[in-house]
Amino acid sequence: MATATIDSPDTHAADGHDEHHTSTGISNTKLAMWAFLGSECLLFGGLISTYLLYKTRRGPGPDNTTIPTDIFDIPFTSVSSFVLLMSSLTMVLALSALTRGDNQATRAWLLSTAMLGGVFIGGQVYEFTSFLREGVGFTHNPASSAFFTLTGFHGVHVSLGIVMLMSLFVASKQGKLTPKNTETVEIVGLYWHFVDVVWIFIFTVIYLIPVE
Amino acid sequence: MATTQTERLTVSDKSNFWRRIPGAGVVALLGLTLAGCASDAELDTLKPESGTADEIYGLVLPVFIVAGLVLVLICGAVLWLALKNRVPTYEGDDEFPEQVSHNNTLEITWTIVPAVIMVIIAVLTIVTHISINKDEAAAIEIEVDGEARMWDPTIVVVGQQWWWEYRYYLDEFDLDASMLEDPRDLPPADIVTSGQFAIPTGVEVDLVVTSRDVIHSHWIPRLNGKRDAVPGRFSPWKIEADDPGVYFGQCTEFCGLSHSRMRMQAIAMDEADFQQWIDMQMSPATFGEELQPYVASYRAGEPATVSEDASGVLRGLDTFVAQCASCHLVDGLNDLDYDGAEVVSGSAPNLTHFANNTTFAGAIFDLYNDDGTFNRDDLAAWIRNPNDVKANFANDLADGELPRGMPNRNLTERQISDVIDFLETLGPRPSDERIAATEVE
Amino acid sequence: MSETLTEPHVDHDDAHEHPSDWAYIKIALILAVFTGIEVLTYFESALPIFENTSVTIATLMFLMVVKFYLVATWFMHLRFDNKIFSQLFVGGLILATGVYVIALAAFEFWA
Amino acid sequence: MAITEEPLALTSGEAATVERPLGALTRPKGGNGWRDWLSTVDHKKIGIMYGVAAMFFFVVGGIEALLIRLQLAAPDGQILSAEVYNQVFTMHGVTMVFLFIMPLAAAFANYLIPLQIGARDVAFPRLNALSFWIWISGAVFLNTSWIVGGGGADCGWFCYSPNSGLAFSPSHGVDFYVIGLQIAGVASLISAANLIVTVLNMRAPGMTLFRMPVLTWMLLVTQFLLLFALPVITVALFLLMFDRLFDAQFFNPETGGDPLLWQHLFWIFGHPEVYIIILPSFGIISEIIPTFSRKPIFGYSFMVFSGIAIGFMGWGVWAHHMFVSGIGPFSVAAFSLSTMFIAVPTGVKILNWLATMWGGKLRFTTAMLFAVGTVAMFTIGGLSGVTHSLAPADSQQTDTYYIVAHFHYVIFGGGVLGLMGGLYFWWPKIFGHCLNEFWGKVHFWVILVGFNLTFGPMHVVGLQGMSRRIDTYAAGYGFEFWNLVATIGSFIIALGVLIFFFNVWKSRRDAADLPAPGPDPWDARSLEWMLPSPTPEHNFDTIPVVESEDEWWHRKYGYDENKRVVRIATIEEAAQDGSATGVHLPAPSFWPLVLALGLPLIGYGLIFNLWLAVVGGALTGLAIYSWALEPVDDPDADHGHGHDDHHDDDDDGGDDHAADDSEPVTAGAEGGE
Ligand code: HEA
Ligand code: HEA
Ligand code: HEC
Ligand code: CUA
Ligand SMILES: [Cu+2]
Repeated sequence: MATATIDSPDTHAADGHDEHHTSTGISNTKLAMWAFLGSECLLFGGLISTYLLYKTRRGPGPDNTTIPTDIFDIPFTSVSSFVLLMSSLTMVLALSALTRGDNQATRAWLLSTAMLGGVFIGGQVYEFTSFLREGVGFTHNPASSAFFTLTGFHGVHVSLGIVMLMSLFVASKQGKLTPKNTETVEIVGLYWHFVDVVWIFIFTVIYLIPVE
Repeated sequence: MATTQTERLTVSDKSNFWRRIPGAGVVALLGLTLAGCASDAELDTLKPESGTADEIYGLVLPVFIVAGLVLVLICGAVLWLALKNRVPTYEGDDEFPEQVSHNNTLEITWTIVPAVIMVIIAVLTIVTHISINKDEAAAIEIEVDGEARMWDPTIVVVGQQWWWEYRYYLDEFDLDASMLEDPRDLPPADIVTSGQFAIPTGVEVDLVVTSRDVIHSHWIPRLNGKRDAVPGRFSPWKIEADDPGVYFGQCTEFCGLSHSRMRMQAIAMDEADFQQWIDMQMSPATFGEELQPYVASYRAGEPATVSEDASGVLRGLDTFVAQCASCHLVDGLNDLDYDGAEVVSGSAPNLTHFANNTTFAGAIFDLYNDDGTFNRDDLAAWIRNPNDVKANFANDLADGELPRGMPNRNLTERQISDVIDFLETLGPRPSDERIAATEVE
Repeated sequence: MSETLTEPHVDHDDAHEHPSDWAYIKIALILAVFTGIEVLTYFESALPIFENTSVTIATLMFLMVVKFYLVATWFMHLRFDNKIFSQLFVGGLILATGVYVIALAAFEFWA
Repeated sequence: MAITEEPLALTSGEAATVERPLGALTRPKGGNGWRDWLSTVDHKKIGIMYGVAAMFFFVVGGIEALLIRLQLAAPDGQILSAEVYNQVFTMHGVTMVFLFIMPLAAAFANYLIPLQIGARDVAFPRLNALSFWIWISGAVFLNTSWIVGGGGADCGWFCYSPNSGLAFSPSHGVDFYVIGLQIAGVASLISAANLIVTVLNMRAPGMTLFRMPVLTWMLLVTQFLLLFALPVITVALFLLMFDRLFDAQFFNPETGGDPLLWQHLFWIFGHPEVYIIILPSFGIISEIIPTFSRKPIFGYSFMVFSGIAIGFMGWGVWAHHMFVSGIGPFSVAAFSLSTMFIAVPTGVKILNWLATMWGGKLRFTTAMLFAVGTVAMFTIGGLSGVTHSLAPADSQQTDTYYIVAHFHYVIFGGGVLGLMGGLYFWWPKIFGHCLNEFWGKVHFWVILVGFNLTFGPMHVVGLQGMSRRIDTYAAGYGFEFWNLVATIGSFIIALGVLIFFFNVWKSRRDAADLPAPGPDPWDARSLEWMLPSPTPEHNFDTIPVVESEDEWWHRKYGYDENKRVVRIATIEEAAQDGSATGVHLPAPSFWPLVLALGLPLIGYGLIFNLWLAVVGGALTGLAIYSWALEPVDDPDADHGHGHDDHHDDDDDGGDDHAADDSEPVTAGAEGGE
């Protein structure tokens, strides 16, 4: 249970920041983003659980008995997972560059993050099409529906992240991204890392853990 | 300040018992209605007639009493406080009541007391729960085809829009789980009934509840609580009746259009009657002398032509074969070429011993009138257009869509009457006693 | 959920506490190595120990949790930031884990 | 203020002279006409709009309820066909839960949270407007299925699969249900995040969490429940949508789908949802009862913690809706036990309210009548809830009218009565005049009698075995008499609701002839009462510094040496006069509205023609983009600071900018008096 330390009014005085006249001293936006990420845990949790429940449910046949686990290409997915993981590094480096006021580097890192994300999405598109070729389509059986839904949701998240990153990139090009805006970049970063941690989970639980 | 508060609370609880009259009134009213109206409420949950239902009742009753007391206490306190402490206005009143803001002892007390009550209720609940989930089924001796054998009384209950099918597997000592994979493709059963099913009295009968389309719920309140029929699942349940009689039931999970018209009846029989019932059900349909040649020719794959001036029953049989046999099975008639019904659930009631039932179409119509005659009117209305008397989705279908429910076959009045003549031969006729018992006044 | 309601401590200025780029790179290296080990479990022949499924699963789960933790604490700055962020996030995480594990258990084990 | 004087006149825009008409990227100006309502970002106006819309849907849902009752008045009812009946009860449940009671609670949350914590607005005013518009577009979308969808959804409000699948519900009703609830869900999610940040971050100096009014606390807990519960139903709705629109195989048992997955997902959301419904009402009566008892709330911290405990425990009980679905005896036992113990924190609340009334001076205004009625009626519903929690007993009760009785007692008796009380209580604050007390009392008693006549008998018929969701019942089962009583009762409720509307109309008409209520007509306790009535657009002239719980009360009263309460300041002395000028306020914007309009288009598109979805998507995209480009502040007021223009999806996207929205607002908080 929450045992709160009641903060006294004068803690506000202690907060010298100009833009931080909030009760907790932290930014509204960042707080909202974290709340949103907390909520996203339940979204992805639901999708992951659905997949876990269905992962071995093959259709009644004969055309729909193949399930994703039959045809996972682990080496391939490992590479794209690795790419996504490393994009988290470039993301923090972008933020760090912006804090230093190094616009050039900021842009470079933002772009590489977006591009790594793009590579990941490209990998996913490839994976989906090769699944389709092997007869594992969205509508074939519960396992495949759940697989495509889960990874698709994740892919949409990554794509939105790429759009945000590119918007930041353009903003930076237009000179609108200054160290004053680190928070914006930080928040996009939070979203990005979150999408990455979700994949860390998915990669292990869905791809790597062997199915009997 | 805190102590006075405590004292006052306790005092009032004792001294103002009479204030609880309004609350007590509610309870009294409830009791009254339960006692009063219950006699003709066939589905009454508070009139158990079997072991399990009794146990549930035994759990509910004390909890109702506790809840009633809490209710009287709280609502009484509300009323009492309201009457005692009310003031018309604060205008010109500078006097404030004592500003009591909390009292930890008190509050902890009324956290703990309900918790303790709940612990007691929890223990009772778990005891009952375990007890009613215990499998106490014992095999009984029955005779099949003149041979005595032990039967673990088990019935597979299959819901579909909007009627119940009951399947008896008498051959198997234990119904093998591997037999139950696809409710649409169950192994052939020895006995298949619809809407009504027989159970022997005094023994626990296991039910295996499943569905061929959407979720339904099987419920015979006087014998036990409900169990959902979930497609893809075979859920164990059981019922038991102490005395012979007819026990009413109703589908209780919303299952679409005619959910309200999906009922069923359990008919509890003593040992002898039950054996008789088995014998009757195990035999193929008994056609009258007159029909035998036609049936034989039909079974041989070349149905004889029936002339216009043949008897009604024969014409009815002919119409049945042409119009109805694609969905309905009559054992001894079309069992050789029967391959499931052309409906979404893949099944329609088995009519082999149709006239031995006392209800039809989801147990919502009586098959026999009060005076014991065959209920031709309701049956005619049913065959004329089922959708008129029990809403369904079986007419005006889109391309490739299968019916849900029985379609209108556009029979002429004469054909309808003939078919009814034929259906009436699918006996034997039930006893007058049973006919009387299945009626709702 | 309740933790998330805890009155937060006053924020310190996080901008100054960001770790150096080098620290981030070190974390990324660790993550890379862990991912490598994870992938190795797939090639059972590489490390015979992973022929045992339970060992594999245990290893994978452990590595996953550590990776998750590292990204959340370092890249997402949870270890430097206001506690309330962790509370919100971990609140959601614990709730999700609890609820869904119970739901799955109701399908698999408790049925 | 003028702005709030025309609260119900949403469509009367004659007075509006808007120099800058709605055109691409043209910034709306504050004003008074209908355009102002469309572009407002003021939490008070948004709250009012939520309230008005919710009451509208109350009538819609209520008419559906009356149809249900007419059909069931006698055996073999013929008023509705089975098909229509199934749509009507489904839409009744959905409308009442998602389009009436949740938004009515949202109305209170929006209007009151900033006032109670001493803030100028919510943390993200534009997102707040967005929430409202998205919600209402979802609500309207959902109901258009009556017209364009071939009827309403017909799967019951919890829409169990596979009955909700295409094979068994081929009309578009369920599609509308699925997409409509998703849209409404997005709205609630955004609003939840917004209000959580508001409460955590926007409190006036000194307003520590444990000095917040109980209402704010309960609303906060509610927002957390929403934040975490909505994604779960979102998942369920997506899966069903994919099944229906794109042939996925989630709930088709033929191919291995499991109908129980839907049930778990729905109820993991659904049970927290019922506490989402009740907690705001608990909060409201926790404000009303102390005020009209002239005492502080008894056991503030127990009240707060029991609310948190209820919110917390609410996550571990969902399968009590599935006791008979075949989840297995062990699960049943576990969920049965966990459910029972929710009675404990709830009981604490009930008893603490009684203790607040204990020894108090109870003044029975209409608001107080409703509050006290809530305590009694909710208890009845709560106790029947406890009888359901005994799994063996529930196997007899579930899906009978006994359940229907339970949830109407808790929802109507606990939720609706409390919210009604809230309307009477805060009406003067919102509209500047009180509701007529005489008619208010008539309203209360008529509703109370009608309510008990309607839902009381359902206990009886339920225990006698009457199934719920049946369009007819046969004579001879003993159901006739009590069903007739229930039907009569429901029309008495309807009369009560009409009396309320009459009261609204009459009170408004009479308001000019009566003395203004002043800032604090009830001698109340929390900060909103220190503001003029109606609340000025800028809320506080100066942000108060809070020194105690019940701050406003303590500014009026102190204790003498005998610990007796004495007045230390009159209301007029202590209150703010609303005269501050030049307070910087967030600028209005049309983009939330435009963005919200895109979503139903996407919905129709998914159902009927994908091109429409493209149009909707384009509109949404345009709105997001324009939103991002729109200077956060009106160009006149030079408060803005540099903005990057990245834009993103509506869940997290606008936050960045909206945050900036708010900062000048808080920056304007002069930090004291
Ligand atoms: C406002 C909404 C609301 C609230 C607050 C509650 C509160 C509770 N509900 Fe209810 N419930 C619903 C709305 C709500 N419910 C709805 C909508 C459904 C049906 C959905 C559908 O099927 O369509 C439902 C269905 C429902 C079921 C499933 C029934 C079924 O379908 O088979 C169950 C089963 O356990 C249940 C239990 C409870 C319990 C134990 C509480 C507890 O929280 C109640 C606690 C309160 C008290 C107990 C009273 C006060 C306490 C005291 C005075 C202390 C002393 C008391 C004791 C010692 C007993 N509810
Ligand atoms: C907030 C929630 C809420 C509220 C307030 C209500 C309010 C009412 N409910 Fe409802 N109800 C539900 C939520 C709610 N209900 C839910 C979730 C279900 C389950 C659905 C399902 O099974 O899927 C349900 C189901 C339900 C049923 C069971 C249906 C069935 O199982 O077949 C019944 C039956 O009587 C019923 C009746 C009523 C009545 C009479 C009211 C009354 O209190 C309504 C009072 C309001 C009015 C009467 C409106 C007044 C309007 C006017 C005065 C305007 C008059 C104007 C003109 C005529 C132009 N409700
Ligand atoms: C397309 C399939 C179909 C055809 C053809 C059909 N029926 Fe039916 N019949 C059903 C179904 C399905 C039911 C169960 C309907 C219900 O109870 O809601 C049923 C129920 C009945 C019942 C009630 C059985 C019981 O035990 O409750 C009778 C009697 C009956 N049909 C007679 C006929 C006759 C006579 C014909 C031909 C004229 C006929 N049926 C043709 C599908 C069919
Ligand atoms: Cu079958 Cu309801
Ligand atoms: Cu519940």
